[in-house]
Amino acid sequence: MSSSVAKPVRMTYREACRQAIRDALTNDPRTFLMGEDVGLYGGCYAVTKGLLDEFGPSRIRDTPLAESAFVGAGIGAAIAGMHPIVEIMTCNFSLLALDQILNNAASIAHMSGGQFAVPLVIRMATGAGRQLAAQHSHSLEGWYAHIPGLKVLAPGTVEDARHMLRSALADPNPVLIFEHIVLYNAEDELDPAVESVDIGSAKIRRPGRDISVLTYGNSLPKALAAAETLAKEGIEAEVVDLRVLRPLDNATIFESVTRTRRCIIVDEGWKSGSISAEIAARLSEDLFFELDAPIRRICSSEVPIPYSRHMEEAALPQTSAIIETARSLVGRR
Amino acid sequence: MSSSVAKPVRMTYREACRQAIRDALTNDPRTFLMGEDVGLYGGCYAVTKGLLDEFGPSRIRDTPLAESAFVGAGIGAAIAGMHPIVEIMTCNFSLLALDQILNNAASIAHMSGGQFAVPLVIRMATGAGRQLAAQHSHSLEGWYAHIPGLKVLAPGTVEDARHMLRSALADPNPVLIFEHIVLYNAEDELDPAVESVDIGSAKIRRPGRDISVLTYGNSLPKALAAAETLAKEGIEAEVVDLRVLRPLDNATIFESVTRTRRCIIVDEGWKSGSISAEIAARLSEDLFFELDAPIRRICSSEVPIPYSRHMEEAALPQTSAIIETARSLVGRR
Amino acid sequence: MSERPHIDRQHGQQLFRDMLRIRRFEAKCAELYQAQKIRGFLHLYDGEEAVAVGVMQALEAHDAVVATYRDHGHAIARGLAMGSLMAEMFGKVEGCSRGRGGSMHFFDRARRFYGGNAIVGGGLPLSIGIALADKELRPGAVTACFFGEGAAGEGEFHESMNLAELWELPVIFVCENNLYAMGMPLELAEAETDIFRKAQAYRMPSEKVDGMNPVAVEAAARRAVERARGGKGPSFLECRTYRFRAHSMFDAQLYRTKEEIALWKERDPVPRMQAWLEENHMLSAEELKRIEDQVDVEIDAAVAFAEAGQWEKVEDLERFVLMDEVPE
Amino acid sequence: MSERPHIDRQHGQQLFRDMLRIRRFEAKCAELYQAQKIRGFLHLYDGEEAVAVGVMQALEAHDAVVATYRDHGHAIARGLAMGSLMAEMFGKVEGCSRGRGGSMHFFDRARRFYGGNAIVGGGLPLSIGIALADKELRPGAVTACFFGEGAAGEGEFHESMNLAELWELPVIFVCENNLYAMGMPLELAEAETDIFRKAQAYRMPSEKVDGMNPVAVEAAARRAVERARGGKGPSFLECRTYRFRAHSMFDAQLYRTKEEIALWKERDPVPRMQAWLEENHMLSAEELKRIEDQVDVEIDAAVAFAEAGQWEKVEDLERFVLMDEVPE
Ligand SMILES: Cc1ncc(C[n+]2csc(CCOP(=O)(O)OP(=O)(O)O)c2C)c(N)n1
Ligand SMILES: Cc1ncc(C[n+]2csc(CCOP(=O)(O)OP(=O)(O)O)c2C)c(N)n1
Ligand SMILES: [Mg+2]
Ligand SMILES: [Mg+2]
Repeated sequence: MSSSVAKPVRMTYREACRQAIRDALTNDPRTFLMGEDVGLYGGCYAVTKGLLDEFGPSRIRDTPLAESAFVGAGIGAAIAGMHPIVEIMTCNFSLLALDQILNNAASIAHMSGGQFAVPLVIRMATGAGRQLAAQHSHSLEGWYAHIPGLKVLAPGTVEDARHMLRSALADPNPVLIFEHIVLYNAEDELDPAVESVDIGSAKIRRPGRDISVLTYGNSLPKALAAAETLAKEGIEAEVVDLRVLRPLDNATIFESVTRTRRCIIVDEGWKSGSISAEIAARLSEDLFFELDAPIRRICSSEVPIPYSRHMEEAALPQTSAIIETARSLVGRR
Repeated sequence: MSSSVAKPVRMTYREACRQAIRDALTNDPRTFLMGEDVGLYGGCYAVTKGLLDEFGPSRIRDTPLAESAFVGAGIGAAIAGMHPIVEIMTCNFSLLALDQILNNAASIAHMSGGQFAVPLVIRMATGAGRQLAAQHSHSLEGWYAHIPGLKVLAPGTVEDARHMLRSALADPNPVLIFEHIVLYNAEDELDPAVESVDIGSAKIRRPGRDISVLTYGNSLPKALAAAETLAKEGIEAEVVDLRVLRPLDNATIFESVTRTRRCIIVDEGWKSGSISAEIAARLSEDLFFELDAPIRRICSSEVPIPYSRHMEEAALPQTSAIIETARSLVGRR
Repeated sequence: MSERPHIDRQHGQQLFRDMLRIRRFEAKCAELYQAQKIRGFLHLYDGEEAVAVGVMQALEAHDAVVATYRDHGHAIARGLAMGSLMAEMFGKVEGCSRGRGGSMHFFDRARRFYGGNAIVGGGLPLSIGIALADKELRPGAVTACFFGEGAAGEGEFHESMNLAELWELPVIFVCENNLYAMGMPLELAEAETDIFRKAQAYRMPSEKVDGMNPVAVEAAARRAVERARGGKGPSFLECRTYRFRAHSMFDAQLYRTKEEIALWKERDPVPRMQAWLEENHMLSAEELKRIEDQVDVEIDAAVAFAEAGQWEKVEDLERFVLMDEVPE
Repeated sequence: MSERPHIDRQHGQQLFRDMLRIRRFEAKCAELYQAQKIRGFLHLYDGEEAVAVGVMQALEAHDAVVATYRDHGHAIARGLAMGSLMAEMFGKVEGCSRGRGGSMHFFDRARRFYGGNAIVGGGLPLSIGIALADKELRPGAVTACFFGEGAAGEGEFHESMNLAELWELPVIFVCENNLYAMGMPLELAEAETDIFRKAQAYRMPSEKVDGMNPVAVEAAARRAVERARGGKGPSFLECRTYRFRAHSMFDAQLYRTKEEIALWKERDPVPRMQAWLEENHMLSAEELKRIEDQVDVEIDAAVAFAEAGQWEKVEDLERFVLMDEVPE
């Protein structure tokens, strides 16, 4: 697989997800993909198009609408020796499978005294921004990050979309991967030298000295755009991509904020009880004497996301809010 | 109902819950109670004993095991004009109904543009402490407090157990009430002059000047016990009973912490992404310049709660931890 | 199954007109989607009109309806104003849900139209509760609960069927079996592909209905509604039908053949009903013209209404997250 | 239904012995619960022994078992060491789940015993997945999934039944229909009280079995296992049985009469099996005595083992929340 003079490849986040799945199926006979419309339909967001033809129906298993049972089946298959990938079409439907995720996937290893591991990956689409209204616009990744026994990933780059799956499958624990619906069309160049990524650390996507912007998923491009604008005003924002929402990478987060002494957390989840609350709490516990300004959180409004475009936009974190908040925090210096 | 020379009555939290339900059924023909084993069995924790005989099977409706459908039925009945009380035996089983709670109960009012309200109360038992192991020891109230469109109550006193239900039923919104399994046997005197309680505010259960201990539910008696011990050492801890986890009563919380300038949050939920994280985040955002010491959270260990007594105790917040943490924070003065 | 209601000229024309209203309304929706006036998910009911129109004939004003994300047909047949539907899809505050719901979430309190639910199976428990409430508050009222055959896979389907029969609730379950759930063919999704047989596991009366024929659907719905009104409990109708268009606007339809679609198009309820009325001398050329013109006028007016509508004020974003009171 | 296996002396005694082991083990548990050696929820299997013992006869070492919170009978019949079960309930680290699970969560990797699940219905999806894995990894292996009739109310029951039949998985579903789910009588819980008929909604072979007779259960289980091993897919057994004791240790049993309990006690599988063996000269007085003594010794040893066990180190609290590797 490795290369001598490999050139960078441009691809979409969608294509990166597909290639990651294809690799996984090719490399491990114990891996199969199971979910609604992953086969014949080609995936609700066209991620799995072509895979049924390539791997056949026992490796690309279309399921009926039965989230609880097929997620539970993924758990059962994992404890019995397989390394399944279960796709829940979108996280909006994952609530139907939550009992299985919490009471079985996240609990069996500990509750059995370590006799069984659950090497299962659950992929789901997440997020708002396509006017899909209240029942189809949830951002639940931060909420899932409350549950011990799970790992929770949020790829915000094409590279992570391409490589996180492999690390997730190699992990002996249940790993949830949240792919943002708005990112599927995002394109980027992939460095062919990178053949894997870790699923333990946050990454600084843009270094800066004045303020740390901690974020993930589809808020990452917004934060990067804000940083561009701020740079023109002389404010150097450091953009940290959390990547892994459970367990949080305290080291990288704390190091960044200790340096910049100011922090904004941007998160598409509802504010109260969000992952941004957890980060703010950790900072206030452990970096109390390092902070020069109050922490600010930019989250979704605490409303069921409305359909109409202007209302949906108003409900979600936007670049402009990041810029304004950064200005006001740094101005206070 | 009001009285001339009424005497204080002593009763258990369990009895208070029962009387509250009986009152509700007596006062409003649109109210009925529905859930597993609420009738013939008399309630899993004996809360509803006797009510079937008193009100009959259409007001005390035993349901099959079908959490999603009977919670959804409660929602449907509420939008169609009833004021139901749905009992989910324990919050451990509520995950099976979470889609209905989030995507219907919490969303329909907003999503329909205000055409429908969901005046529904969902009661559930919560918490650990009786060696019921991983799948029967969840504390999910703080997690539910993430969801816009819900109100979330956690009665920590016999008085609140007695009176919160009435206010919850009078509210036009879906209200979740979490009753702690360890509190059911708690006894207290009820002031007969109190005929109702609000469901909007936190309450100072013990005033103090040195440190605020914010808590709720079964951690409240632990915090009060800690405050007793601390008082003997000259540390006056103020114990604030949050009571309402959504929406949080910022005013009371902020006022207390502004006065004491130190704060511990005690919460039986898992720490990461808990309600205590949200409170810490708010304090770090809004009371940044008022705090003299870092915020401390005392939560459950992030593990599926084990069965054995010593391990369960080790996993839960204990009085001793509150005492030690308070000492260390105040010592820093 | 054979006792069909006598269809007179007026009623026959009404069935035809309502189906045509839905058909043309949705053709316009598709057009407006291309023009990006409508956004989000748009699920068209094209081909399935006979089901909604047939069932609604059996309902009265005090009855209730629970629908899915594919709810245009139900809403129109139930009498929701087309303008308010179109405005909803434009995202305007004059929409039937203030522009907050879009195509998938039509609501109308006045017509007891309880949504447009976009979680497959999510409406069934609601219908149980509405029927429970009606038993107390509106004796005789019936709830019609619509869902696709895909919903039969979900556990909520099963839980709700059991509760309905156990508690003898006035619900009619209308399964719109269009043979696919998105791209999932029924044979790959259900071990028992005769969905109506599932009702037997709850001892619930059920029947299989020609969902391409509004008269057959109406007849079955009337039987079911009569049972429900008479306190005899729920019924289950499996209406075999077909959607002519893609599942939503994002669907390459890799899972079915053009031939299959063509075969079902021969049973298209709109031209068939027209032909049947014409053959039986119940629809003259002038009448047809008049109906078509009326429908076009109604649709044009709906679009104009939607165009003229306002955007909800952004300051109202949090309004109705919590209600101040229960609406009367 | 009539083709019962020939029961020889040895096999007959084994059935009896295993039932007696469960019966007496649990009597001891009840005693130890009063003495507060065992805590938490304790659900006894008293009366239902014939089901677990009968089914386990049909399983081989490479087969898998999924049980509920009422799992003592399954664990013992499956061959888990009594000492490890008792230690588990004492909360000792020598317990089959390190003392972390207690009575409701017995696990044993070596015997493919996948728990002790305390969420009603929660084990059924697991059994689907285990069977899926076995099709790949252990051809011919079968999963026996146990649950009460209360689980038939849950949506997961329905979803799992459909998947099992649809994918022709080697599962045998064993419904322990003891007529009550906690205090909920079957007639108030299910519109169709013949649970085995629900299997028909998935075209799954099913039968009703006398759950008070281990020979009948074994025969039915052998038929089901044979089908599953032969690649013919799942089967469903509704075993009619009865629990003689309270649901758990907190239960005033207001929902049933003493007379009903007495009536069922006449069918108690343990004395009946004993009587049958004696009548057929397959169990001498000495043999009976020896079996009883062996059982008592085994139980005493189990209690001693549990008493002698250690408490898990508190520092290990977070161990296994996340695993470092998949155990071999
Ligand atoms: C619980 C849930 N899972 C998945 C989806 C995604 N989804 C939307 S429609 C649909 C197909 C539903 O098919 P069916 O019930 O037959 O209705 P139809 O669209 O054919 O009218 C799916 C899978 C959803 N909305 N809800
Ligand atoms: C999802 C869920 N709901 C409720 C409970 C509480 N509960 C524990 S056992 C039980 C009764 C189950 O009855 P059944 O399935 O017939 O099994 P049995 O106890 O009779 O063996 C209930 C309601 C639970 N454990 N899980
Ligand atoms: Mg369909
Ligand atoms: Mg039972």
